[in-house]
Amino acid sequence: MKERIEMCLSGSGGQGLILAGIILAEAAGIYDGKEAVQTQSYGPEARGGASRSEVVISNGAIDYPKVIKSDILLALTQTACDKYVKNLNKDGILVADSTLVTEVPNISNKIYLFPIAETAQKKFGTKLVTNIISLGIIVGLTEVVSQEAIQKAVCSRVPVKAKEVNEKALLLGFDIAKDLKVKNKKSGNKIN
Amino acid sequence: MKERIEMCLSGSGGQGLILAGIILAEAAGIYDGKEAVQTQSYGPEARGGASRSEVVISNGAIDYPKVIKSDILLALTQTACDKYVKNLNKDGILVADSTLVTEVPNISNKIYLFPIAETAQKKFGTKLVTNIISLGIIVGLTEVVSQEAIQKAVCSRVPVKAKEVNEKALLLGFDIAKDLKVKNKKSGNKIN
Amino acid sequence: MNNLKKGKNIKLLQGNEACAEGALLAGVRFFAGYPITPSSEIAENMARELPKIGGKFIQMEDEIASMAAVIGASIAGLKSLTATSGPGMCLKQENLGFAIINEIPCVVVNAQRGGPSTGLPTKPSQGDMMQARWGTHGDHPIIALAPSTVHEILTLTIKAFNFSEKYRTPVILLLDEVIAHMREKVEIPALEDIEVINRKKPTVPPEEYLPFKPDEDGVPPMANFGEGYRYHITGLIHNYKGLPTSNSQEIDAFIRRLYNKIQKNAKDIIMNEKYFLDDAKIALIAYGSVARAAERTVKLAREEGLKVGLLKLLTIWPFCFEEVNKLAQQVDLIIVPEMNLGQMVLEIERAAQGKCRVVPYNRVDGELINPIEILGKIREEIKK
Amino acid sequence: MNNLKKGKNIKLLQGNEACAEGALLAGVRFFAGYPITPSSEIAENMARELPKIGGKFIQMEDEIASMAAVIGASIAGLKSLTATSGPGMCLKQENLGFAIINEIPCVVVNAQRGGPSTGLPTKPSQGDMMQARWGTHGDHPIIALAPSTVHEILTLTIKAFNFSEKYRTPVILLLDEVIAHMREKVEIPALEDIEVINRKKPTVPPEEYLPFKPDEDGVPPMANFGEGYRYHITGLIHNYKGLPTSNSQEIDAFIRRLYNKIQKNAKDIIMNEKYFLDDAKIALIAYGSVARAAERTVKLAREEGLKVGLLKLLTIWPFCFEEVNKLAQQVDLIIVPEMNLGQMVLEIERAAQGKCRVVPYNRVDGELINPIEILGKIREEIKK
Amino acid sequence: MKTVIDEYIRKAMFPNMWCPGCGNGIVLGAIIRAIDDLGWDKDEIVAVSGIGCSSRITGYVDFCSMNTTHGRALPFATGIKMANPDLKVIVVMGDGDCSAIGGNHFIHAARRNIDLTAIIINNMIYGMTGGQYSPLTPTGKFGSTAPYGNIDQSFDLAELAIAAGASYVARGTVYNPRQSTSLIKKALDKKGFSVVEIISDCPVSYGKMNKMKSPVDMLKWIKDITVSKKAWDGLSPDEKRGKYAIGEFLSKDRPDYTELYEEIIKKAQESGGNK
Amino acid sequence: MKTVIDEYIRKAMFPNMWCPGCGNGIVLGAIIRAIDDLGWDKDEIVAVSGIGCSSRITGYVDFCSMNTTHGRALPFATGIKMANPDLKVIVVMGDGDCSAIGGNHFIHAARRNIDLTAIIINNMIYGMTGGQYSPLTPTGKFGSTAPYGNIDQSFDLAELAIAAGASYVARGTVYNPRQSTSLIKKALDKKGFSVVEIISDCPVSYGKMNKMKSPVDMLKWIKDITVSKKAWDGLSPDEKRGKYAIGEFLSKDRPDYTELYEEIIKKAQESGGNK
Amino acid sequence: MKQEKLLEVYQNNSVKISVRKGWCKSCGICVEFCPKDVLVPDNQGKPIPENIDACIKCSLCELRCPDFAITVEGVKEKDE
Amino acid sequence: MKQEKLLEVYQNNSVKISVRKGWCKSCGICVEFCPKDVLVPDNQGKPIPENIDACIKCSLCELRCPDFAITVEGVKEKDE
Ligand SMILES: Cc1ncc(C[n+]2csc(CCOP(=O)(O)OP(=O)(O)O)c2C)c(N)n1
Ligand SMILES: Cc1ncc(C[n+]2csc(CCOP(=O)(O)OP(=O)(O)O)c2C)c(N)n1
Ligand code: SF4
Ligand code: SF4
Ligand code: SF4
Ligand code: SF4
Ligand code: SF4
Ligand code: SF4
Ligand SMILES: [Mg+2]
Ligand SMILES: [Mg+2]
Repeated sequence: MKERIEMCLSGSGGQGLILAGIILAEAAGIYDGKEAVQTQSYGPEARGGASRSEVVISNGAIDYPKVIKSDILLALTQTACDKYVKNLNKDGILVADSTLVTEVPNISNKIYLFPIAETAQKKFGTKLVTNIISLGIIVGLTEVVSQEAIQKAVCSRVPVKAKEVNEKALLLGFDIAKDLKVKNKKSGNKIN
Repeated sequence: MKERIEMCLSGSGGQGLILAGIILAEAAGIYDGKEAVQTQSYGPEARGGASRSEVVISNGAIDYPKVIKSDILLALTQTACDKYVKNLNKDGILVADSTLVTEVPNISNKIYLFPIAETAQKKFGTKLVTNIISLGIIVGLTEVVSQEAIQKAVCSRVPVKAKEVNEKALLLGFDIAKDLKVKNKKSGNKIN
Repeated sequence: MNNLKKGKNIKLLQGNEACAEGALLAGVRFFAGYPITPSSEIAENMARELPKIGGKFIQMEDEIASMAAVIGASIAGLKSLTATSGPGMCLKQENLGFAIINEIPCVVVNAQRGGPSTGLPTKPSQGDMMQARWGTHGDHPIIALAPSTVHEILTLTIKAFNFSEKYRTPVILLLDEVIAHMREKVEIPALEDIEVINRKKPTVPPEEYLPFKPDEDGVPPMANFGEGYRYHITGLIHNYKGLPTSNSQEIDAFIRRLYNKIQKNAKDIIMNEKYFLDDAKIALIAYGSVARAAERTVKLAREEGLKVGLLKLLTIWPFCFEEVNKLAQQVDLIIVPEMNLGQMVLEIERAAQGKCRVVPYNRVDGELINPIEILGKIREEIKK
Repeated sequence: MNNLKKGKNIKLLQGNEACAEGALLAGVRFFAGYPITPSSEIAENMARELPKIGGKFIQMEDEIASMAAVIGASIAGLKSLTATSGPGMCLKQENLGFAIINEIPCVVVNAQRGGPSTGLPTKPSQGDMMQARWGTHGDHPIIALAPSTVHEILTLTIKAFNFSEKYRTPVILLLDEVIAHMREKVEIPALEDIEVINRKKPTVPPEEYLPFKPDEDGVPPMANFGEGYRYHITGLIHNYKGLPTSNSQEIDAFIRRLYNKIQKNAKDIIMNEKYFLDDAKIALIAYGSVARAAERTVKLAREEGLKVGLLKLLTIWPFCFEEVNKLAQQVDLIIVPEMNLGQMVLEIERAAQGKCRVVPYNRVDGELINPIEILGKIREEIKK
Repeated sequence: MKTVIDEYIRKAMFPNMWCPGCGNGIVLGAIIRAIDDLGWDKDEIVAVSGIGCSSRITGYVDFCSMNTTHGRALPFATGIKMANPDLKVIVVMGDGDCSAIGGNHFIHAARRNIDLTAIIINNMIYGMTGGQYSPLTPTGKFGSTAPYGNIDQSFDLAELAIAAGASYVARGTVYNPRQSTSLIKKALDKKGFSVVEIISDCPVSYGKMNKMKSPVDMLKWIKDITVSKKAWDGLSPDEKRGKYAIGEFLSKDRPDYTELYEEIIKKAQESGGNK
Repeated sequence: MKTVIDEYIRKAMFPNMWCPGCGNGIVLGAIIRAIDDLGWDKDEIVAVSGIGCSSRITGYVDFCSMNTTHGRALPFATGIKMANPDLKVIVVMGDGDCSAIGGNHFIHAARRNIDLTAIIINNMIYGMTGGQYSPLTPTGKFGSTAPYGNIDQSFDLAELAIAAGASYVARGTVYNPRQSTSLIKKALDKKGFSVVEIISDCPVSYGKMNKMKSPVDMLKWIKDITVSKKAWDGLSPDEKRGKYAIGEFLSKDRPDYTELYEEIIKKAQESGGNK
Repeated sequence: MKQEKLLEVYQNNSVKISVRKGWCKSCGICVEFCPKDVLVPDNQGKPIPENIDACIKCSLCELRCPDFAITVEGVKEKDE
Repeated sequence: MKQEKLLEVYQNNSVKISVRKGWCKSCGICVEFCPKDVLVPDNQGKPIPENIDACIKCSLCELRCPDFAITVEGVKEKDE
């Protein structure tokens, strides 16, 4: 793994991306024993517009706390995807919601598309777990943190009542990741 | 006359010394065509304690506006006299109220003593004109401004109703000054 | 009492009176304030004089409200003044920032008294010089003027309004208790002899008006509320339309333009006077009532054969960096007498860039510095 | 959530959370505040945690009242905190001056956002650095600290209270939106490993107590209200008894003592960190979140073989004049990246005294300066 | 589709920045409809607000408009009105804006009886900053700074306005938009200082912390806690607890401040003052 | 001569700094006598004031005392009381101090019902700064900033305090020192926020501008313009104009803020909050 | 973006109900409080006047919509 | 200064009236409002209980004195 990994989780206010970032950082920092920083754009955007949560994970001390070039980009809306894809590293990967991001950017990166929100709604009856499924996918795909760590982090940060459903959502994410990896291998870059 | 004359009118709050200073400055500045500045100590003293009004008159432009060493000191209370006499020029003169300033300082200056407040009360039935009588005395003694000028200045600054009595008070001051001069000639320095 | 209808005129005016008089001559028609020593006479004069000429005076519930009302009145088209002292100045800071960011002309008088806190309400000080520059949060420009005679109070009050209208910015007039309460003979110019500058109005029809789009001079024309130009004003960083923006480029351009409209016009704004500086080897730099002590010191020093000169500042902010820098190359020593613990001297040190010695002379006991002390300081420093 | 009963502990904390945590560890038992972005989480954490340990939280009607309540609570014996951002900072200025003149320990957090005025409420800035020094009127000293990591927020909050209690003075903690809202892994020290300083109490009986008579260190012992020492507190300049004075000597001595108790202890108060400065020919000087960008820049520059080092300030005020002065003699160039139009750079210019080039690098568009830009600036300046 | 609303808004600013179901938009509609009813000219209206979600209203209306500093809308408006009494000045404030930091300006504007219309959008919380309790948060309710329930007693803004000297005082709700429009219209039409408090919903900051996450829940709650002024007068103190009267509480005629100032001008021009 | 007063004052500060006949001294006497009646220990009392002639009172009493900033005495006192609820905190303010710049703190202290006693010395003017009109200057009277007569309507502080939520509200005068002492005593004794306004004379700033230069004239005037609460209730609105009711207006028992906060502490220690 | 500003118009002989979909935030207020249950939410939660014939033109949906996203107009003669 | 702190004591069988002359500011309040016209001003305006026998010990002079300059005590036995 690279010394320093930069992640950008983007979408719109209300999709729970700040929480997702916190969980990722906590997984890395507390449960995997690395260093971790989470920041966010905290704008008027927060009410409806584009929203962004950034996580930097490193084995050593973290100086600059924000993303310079992201290694991993999660995009849960078209606007967010359009805005932040510019800042994706050449060898970085993009994970996007395939129903919400309809115009997939024409880039040479690894792109993983999946109807995350729709799946959340279908399987759990609520879009609220979209963020956690996304986390599962990212971790499943990249192992940026260990699966154990992310599991613990999810449990520690979501309300007690919601623990079970969130754990399930996370595991679902892992599964989706597996599938996506396979598909990706098969079809090269762009995957649906 | 000296290029620059510095005057200090001192006493206690309520004795009208600020107004006296203003009148002097106006007499010099407006009616005698000189330059004039009036300043004051504007302290908690204003309620009861020592009060001080300073006037600087000059034929040319006035740079420093405050008294460095006074050429003329009016003292209407003992406290004021004690406090400000230190700052009297060697060849400056002291005009003091003889009933209110009982311990006359032991200095080599010209000293003119007169029961000004008592006279005001006796002749005009009010101590309110003490300040104007004092002005009359000072101008009578020193000609620091012309008698005409001070007369005009008094009239322009006191309320219409009080014009007559103040004019009379001023003239009384002139008369007192004449007497004091004569006495001073006769008896050398300290005069009663 | 006010001079608007008469010609040139000689009067014995109190400093605060002269400020009011100057304001009326500059065209001020609104005053909002809250009394505080040593500024209250400005309010009292305005309360008496304004209605005589159809202007308005209002005493607000505090200094915050006063600042707000002054800004409101200016936007609605009246030249507006407020006056206070240190504690009130603190309270005005937030709304001062609002006036700056929305480029609303107005003048704020700070008749300085001893601080910090309630301090010495009836004694003079120059302790608020840096506050004038930095009191309100965030990056912003400011213009601050400091007269040292009653006559200058009158003329600089007019100047303050002129700068304020010309550059669409609040201007601070820094008095001190000595000159605010001092009475001095003043020659009041006739109205027709005074240069009065008014805000630039839009020349385009309302549909095309962009209230925060600058002309070439960096200053946008200003439509008053109620003149048919409907637009928005906000304390948020805004675009040409006056609407909030979170676009980095717009933000950057806005903040820098705001700053530069003053900085780039510094030449026009910076005013100072030089006494005996031509051949000086020692320079005094001073402003406000202290400058008058310094002026006398120069005379006394010259009598002793000392090559002392004075740079008297009328404009405090923007600071005359270049002038001082040049001076530092000319003289061996700059002495900076101030009625504070050393504020302007910081700027002077910066400007001198180590090219000459810069020595503060400070007094913070509530008394005006006198010429003799400064002379003493000169003698002491020469020996070093 | 708070750490008072447990030992050392590792957590992912938000900057504002760490500030609250640090305050509780320092012994804070009172918080008064008024919400404002980006500081509100400090209040929210204190509202939740304080009552758990018998402390008190109160949301006041505004920032003025919050500052007043904090001072009152401190006088009555509780270590007290308040937190705000630029607009609120403006409002606190008057009472901040009261705390200074009466030497009341307390800490004021300013989580800086873009200004001036309402500005950019959710974006970071370092625009209030000079306001921290000069915001309240009159001559006064101030201590201001600026952390750049969440861990430093925690430790400097404790330091802030320690300085505040030791020197009997309000301390300002300058955060910026980036670090206030950032979450970072933090090792929270155990209570027993933390140095906590408490105010010096009088050792004399009440009849002999002079509340404003300093000990040799310039700091008077402080009796809390209600402890049997009856005395007076006033915002007027006061004598040893705490009663108003208009005696010039007493005034002078008081103002200078107030200033010197900080200035003379500057060595104890000034904290900074040096990265690769030993052999540096180019120095970056930075603080807050920008210091982290600068740190990275140093690494990147060193990779390119450029002899770049960093002086990271933890104490902003009093300013480390001498350190910078020395540095200016060592290096050829100092670059000062700031999220403002250039504030700290003014002090650095002053301290450099022309001994090396001092170049600002500023960003005011609401975005954090990044390492690459600073590197670019270095390359650009080297060419000059 | 072209509504009366469209005549008065800055369309480019829409959709607005408020959360789904936020009552601010309902109040905005009520204000616009009231103005339209009165037939006022857009050029003679000035809308002034403080800071808060509610205060963003001024950005949406096509008048001269001003989003000032937190709590200070009324003194800004006072300056505008004094300078140009022909302008019709409407002031929109949040509950925090008006009654916390702005409380003093509120009572002083009422005391002076200056001809302004103050519309307070009372969502009982600091919406914009994330749900801290306000001086109008009901006792016992939760806020992000009241995690154990609010112990503060809340103001009755209407009573306060009356005690301070206002000329017109009323209260409406976003659930009752028609009544609100008519109260606002009367207030706008009244010379002197007029006050209309509109109880509004903030599902995101207030609702979330008080078990009413959806706008619909909030509107139902608002319906439940309000009773008409008439009904109110018949309630016992116990029954009144937790409830709000809505309707018109005061309407009296007194000269406003700007009229009185005209008298000052007359006197000054005649006499030269008492000095 | 050794009076009860001497027990409670800082003798070295006398004679006091007030003008001859200034009512501040009379109020000071009334406060001291009330405290003496209650038998309070000097060590448990804190006296807090703002800025003004009246606020100088705190410099004369031998308690822990504090002369704060203009208008802010109440929030300072709130901090003190919250930090140490055992202290008895008395707050003395001028009319300007309390109702102009300090108006917001006044209504908020009342709203919270925090256990402080506010004594407002109402001389109807800004005494210290030289006679500018205050929010309590009667309409038509003169001030140095009201040279043509004051057009402002003045607050009824008592009504305001009641509307804002105070527990005890009364008004006395310096002409009636005995009644004032007893009202102050009751106020001090009351848990919660209590308010006593004392109508006082300022011959130098108010009197001079309103044709009552002597303290005696002013006291006579105060006598003339005040009527007992009972008599007041029988007056017609016309008869009430220009007059002031004196006596007790409200006295109710409610838990004060510091008591309620103790509940919060209990809850927090039991539960850990709702988060 | 274009799609977001979409205006949907529903109409019968007596009433025309327009929904500015780009402004509607799916808050559910109009649907819930329509006295005649005229409105139902579409899959995005935006109102569809499924029951338009029941509409009594009370305008409450319009007056309560925080986003000026629904309007109700009476239809007099021919609609143009 | 010493003189200013002068305490004057006036007394008959039943009442002792003390005037702290150094604190009295000659405001005239005690004199004017004494219900029994006990007090008259001296040449400085400070009170003298010329009419001490009329004193009813109502204490109003004491309570109204802004300067704590006059006190009224009942005399019981021998005064010491
Ligand atoms: C001086 C100052 N203090 C605090 C803030 C932060 N602030 C912005 S809006 C707000 C309160 C919002 O509540 P309210 O007025 O009720 O409006 P709402 O958002 O609920 O509509 C606060 C505290 C500020 N902008 N300025
Ligand atoms: C922030 C601030 N504004 C203004 C002042 C000036 N000031 C001092 S006392 C005062 C008013 C005094 O009036 P009041 O409160 O009625 O007290 P009084 O002197 O009449 O007893 C004012 C305006 C100040 N000290 N601080
Ligand atoms: S936070 Fe509340 S008040 Fe603000 S926009 Fe959202 S719902 Fe409306
Ligand atoms: S000015 Fe008025 S209030 Fe102040 S001390 Fe004199 S009489 Fe009393
Ligand atoms: S107008 Fe009334 S009945 Fe018709 S859809 Fe709207 S709310 Fe329902
Ligand atoms: S009320 Fe308006 S915003 Fe809400 S669902 Fe209906 S049309 Fe959409
Ligand atoms: S006690 Fe009463 S009767 Fe006796 S002197 Fe005093 S006021 Fe007069
Ligand atoms: S009331 Fe007091 S101060 Fe006034 S005259 Fe009588 S004794 Fe003297
Ligand atoms: Mg609200
Ligand atoms: Mg008063």
